[in-house]
Amino acid sequence: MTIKEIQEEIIEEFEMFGDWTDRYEHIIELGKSLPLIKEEEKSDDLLIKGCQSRVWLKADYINDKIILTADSDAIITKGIIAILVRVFSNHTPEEILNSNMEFIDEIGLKEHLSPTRANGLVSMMKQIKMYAIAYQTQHN
Amino acid sequence: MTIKEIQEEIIEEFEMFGDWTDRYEHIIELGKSLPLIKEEEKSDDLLIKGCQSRVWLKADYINDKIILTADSDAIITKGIIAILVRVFSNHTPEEILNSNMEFIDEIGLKEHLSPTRANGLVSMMKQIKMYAIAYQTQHN
Amino acid sequence: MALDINRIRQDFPILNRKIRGSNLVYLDNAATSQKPKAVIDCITNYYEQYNANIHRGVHALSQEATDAYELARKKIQKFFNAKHDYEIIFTEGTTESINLVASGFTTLVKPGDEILISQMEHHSNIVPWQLLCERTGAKLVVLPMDKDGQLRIDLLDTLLTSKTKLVALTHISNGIGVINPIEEVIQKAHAVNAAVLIDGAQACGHIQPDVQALDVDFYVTSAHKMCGPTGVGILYGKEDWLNKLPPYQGGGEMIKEVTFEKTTYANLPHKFEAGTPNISGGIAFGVAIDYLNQIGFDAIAKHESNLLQYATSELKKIEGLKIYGDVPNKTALISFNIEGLHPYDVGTILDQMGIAVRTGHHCTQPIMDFFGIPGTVRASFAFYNSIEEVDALVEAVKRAKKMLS
Amino acid sequence: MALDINRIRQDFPILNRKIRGSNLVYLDNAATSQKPKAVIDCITNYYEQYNANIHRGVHALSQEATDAYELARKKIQKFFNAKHDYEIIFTEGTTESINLVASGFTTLVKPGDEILISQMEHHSNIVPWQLLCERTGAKLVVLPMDKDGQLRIDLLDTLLTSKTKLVALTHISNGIGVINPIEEVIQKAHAVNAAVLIDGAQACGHIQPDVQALDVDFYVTSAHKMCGPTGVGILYGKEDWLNKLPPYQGGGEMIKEVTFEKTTYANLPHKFEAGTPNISGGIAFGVAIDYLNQIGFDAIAKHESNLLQYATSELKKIEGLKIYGDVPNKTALISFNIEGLHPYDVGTILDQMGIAVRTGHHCTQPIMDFFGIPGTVRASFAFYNSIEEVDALVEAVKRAKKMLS
Ligand SMILES: Cc1ncc(COP(=O)(O)O)c(C=O)c1O
Ligand SMILES: Cc1ncc(COP(=O)(O)O)c(C=O)c1O
Repeated sequence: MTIKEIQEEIIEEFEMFGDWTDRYEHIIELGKSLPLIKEEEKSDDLLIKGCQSRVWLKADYINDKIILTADSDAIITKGIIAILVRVFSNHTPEEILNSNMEFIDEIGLKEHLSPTRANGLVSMMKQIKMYAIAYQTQHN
Repeated sequence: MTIKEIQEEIIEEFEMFGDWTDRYEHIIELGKSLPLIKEEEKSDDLLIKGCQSRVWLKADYINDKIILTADSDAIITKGIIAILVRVFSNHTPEEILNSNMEFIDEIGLKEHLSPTRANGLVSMMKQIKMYAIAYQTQHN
Repeated sequence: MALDINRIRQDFPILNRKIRGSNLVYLDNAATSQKPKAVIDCITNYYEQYNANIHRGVHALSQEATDAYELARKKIQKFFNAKHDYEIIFTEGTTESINLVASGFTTLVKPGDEILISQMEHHSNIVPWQLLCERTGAKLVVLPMDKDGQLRIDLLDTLLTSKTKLVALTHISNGIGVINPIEEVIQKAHAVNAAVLIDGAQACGHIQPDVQALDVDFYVTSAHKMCGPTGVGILYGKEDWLNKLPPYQGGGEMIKEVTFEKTTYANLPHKFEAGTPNISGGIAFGVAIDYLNQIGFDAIAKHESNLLQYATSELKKIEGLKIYGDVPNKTALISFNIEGLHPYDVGTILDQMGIAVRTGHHCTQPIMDFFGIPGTVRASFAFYNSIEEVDALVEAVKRAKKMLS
Repeated sequence: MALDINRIRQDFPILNRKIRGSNLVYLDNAATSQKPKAVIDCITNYYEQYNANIHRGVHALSQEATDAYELARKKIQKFFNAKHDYEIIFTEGTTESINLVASGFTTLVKPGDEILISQMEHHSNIVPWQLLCERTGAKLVVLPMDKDGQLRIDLLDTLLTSKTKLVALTHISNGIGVINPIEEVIQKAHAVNAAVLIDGAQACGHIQPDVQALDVDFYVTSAHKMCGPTGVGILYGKEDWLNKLPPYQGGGEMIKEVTFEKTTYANLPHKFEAGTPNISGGIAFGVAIDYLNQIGFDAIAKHESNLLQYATSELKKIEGLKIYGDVPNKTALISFNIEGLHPYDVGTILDQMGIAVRTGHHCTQPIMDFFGIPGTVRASFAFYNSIEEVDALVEAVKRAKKMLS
């Protein structure tokens, strides 16, 4: 599936939810379901600091695709990370660089990606695009 | 006449005036009529600086009374000075210290004695009271 | 006399706000207070009726604006019981006030001298002193706290020495709400000839400090935490101290005469008030003080103490909820965490229910480091908060706990 | 397209004021501009709807306030055509902006280095550099003006040397209205590797500077002179320069991490924005810019030029009236004296007729010293002034002259 398609799939999933409770319970579920990075691997160079919650991000380059692994100490942040990884991981740098994040608004999570919320998500998204640029130049 | 009496006399005089034009023409007249301090006597130690206009003030002590001479480079300031000299000069330190300046309000010139107008008049009034205190202590 | 909360709440237009359909429950008063209509109207009235640049203008508007601004200074003087109105310096807020003093001490301390602060200071009362120490070679000394969140006053006698030049201490901790025994600190500091600056940012919306009774050398606060507008605050300083400090910023207003060879500075307070100030802000600060006085600080204290006690006892019933700084002498501010839950998550869920609390380190990282936590959830109350709002908070915390566990 | 002055005047509530029974004729715009309803309403709306402390808050109000504040920064960025929004630093105003840069240069200059300013600077663009020179042993060099009130640009090549580290120059003189050829100065200063700070306090209500086209290093201005509120302004700085300068004030917001051992600073713009800012002021500044854009700077320039020409030619008909800085390239500001009359007297009489002008040295004592006068009467216009108001001014000046002579 393309990034766009995955985003549409997620939008559809979120349309099922009646109110914020359902939406957040789903995000919390997502956050709980995957311990994305093992404690012992959470080294400082993977760390992206927001002042509210911390985010760890790993980006590997396998078969021309960027594979993302990420984690956070806050469960809601982690839930949103899970969504972002599902959307952006396993795509080529070009695909990532040509994509946008407007779907986040459509699933009612816009506020979490505000640069002023300081939860690390914005820096994480910036970092993902930086990796994309780095791998793109490296392999061109 | 006491300070109070002179003040009442001035209030009466000003009641004659119909509007601000008459009032100000009178003040300007007062300002013009007396070159209170000679140019060559305007030394720096007599100078009180407002940032809008300058005021020179001399206070002599003769026969237990304070004799004031004052001047300004702005004619309206000078006119008001003439009024103040008429009121406060030739009185004892006690009389000066026991008096107030509320009559200025009643003759419609209140704004000129605002500490924020920076025309030197407020500093002049302070200085007059300081002289009064100084002469009082000196001769007690 | 008990406060008529319903009537008071009508003074605050924002309290009618809905957040995602819920009534706003504003419990972030330690970050900034809300503003009564009188303060908002004062600003409007200023701009609609007599906006002008102040000092030195001879036209009517300028005089009106100047008189109003200087009247505000007098109201503030009276509020703090300062001896002279010119001991009240208008600043942009607490942070600028502290920086002004810290900058002024550059020439007053030498290598080896000490500046004593505490472990529970706001960053605004840490970083300016660190910068001062960097500039001068003075040493920053820190008075620690105990596990309850109270200052180790017992260590004062050891830490205060003839090297101590200044003690900078918060009146009330914005991180955990603890009220510090500043009287004792001031007395002991003066005994070694150290000056004392008290950071009153968290205090002045709740209690009324008497700077002469305290005998404090500098007291600083922000209007926006006491029902006033943003962008204005004050530095109170004893006349002698203010005369000792060099000017902070250069500009209009703060000079007596300027030539390229030599500039002489104006008298207090103007020496420290360079440039066009926040005129509308200063005037509205005065109105905020009128408003607080009219409500009455005794009544405020009583009501806030009720809120605190009720909220504390209700929150404590929630299993796994831990309050930091749960001591008798504190203001109506509750900083807490729920075992296993991240404060950011709790705050996010509360927000969904219209409940505004702050989460994070509250600009007091050293406190968080001390407790070994990433941050707390902080509910901070004002006199216009109601008992019903406490209930809403408690319910919401329970629900957040359930959702997140 | 000509401005519809009558309609525009309705946007400004204060223009309905009566002063002692006369209509207010506000010609003190160089001191501070009046505010349109949109700006006043923005402030009210902020306090009634979404007042909260900004940055880092996770609750809705905090997010709304932060978004509005950051949107204002973007509007300002666009207005000045800055490359990045983080090159716009919010300050208390022009004076603070200049002090911030002057303080930052403390570590960048050494004894013998030179700071070049001009003879027509506002005290706010003199004193901070004098203080810098005192701190560092650098030398203050002054570019003189000629008897018409124009800078001696011909001396630039002599005065700019490899010792010149910074040139601080006003875009437009608040004392006499002359517009300086800043493009040429910037180019020549860069040729000797000197940085350039332009004081735009008098410019931005009348013209729209393009900081990238100018290639200026620092540009500063105050909101209150461009239809915005008091207590807020900006420092534009090129990213490289802002990174080179150390932080100015210490406090909340401007840090990344604080421990007592070591504090690391936040990225731009926060590094320079310690403490709670003037939030309502910043947001309303953005609205002021919207308003000015909507009126349009071409139309503003055209109308103000009409006012200037008409007022100049009418005033010149008064015998003994002398205009300072009566040159082609100037803004709608007329600084004058009448032979034998003190400016304070003239201003006082004008005020009686409801005409608000400024008298005195306008915080530019060196200009007054240059002309050997105690001060001037200054009538300064804005786009909302009408031709009829020029007539009122001229009539009033004639009357004052008659009364005082
Ligand atoms: C040219 C110039 N520079 C600086 C300033 C100082 O601006 P502010 O008082 O807003 O800081 C002014 C204001 O009068 C000015 O006209
Ligand atoms: C204890 C304390 N000190 C200082 C400050 C800084 O105040 P401001 O941001 O108004 O400058 C605050 C505000 O959060 C505070 O709570």
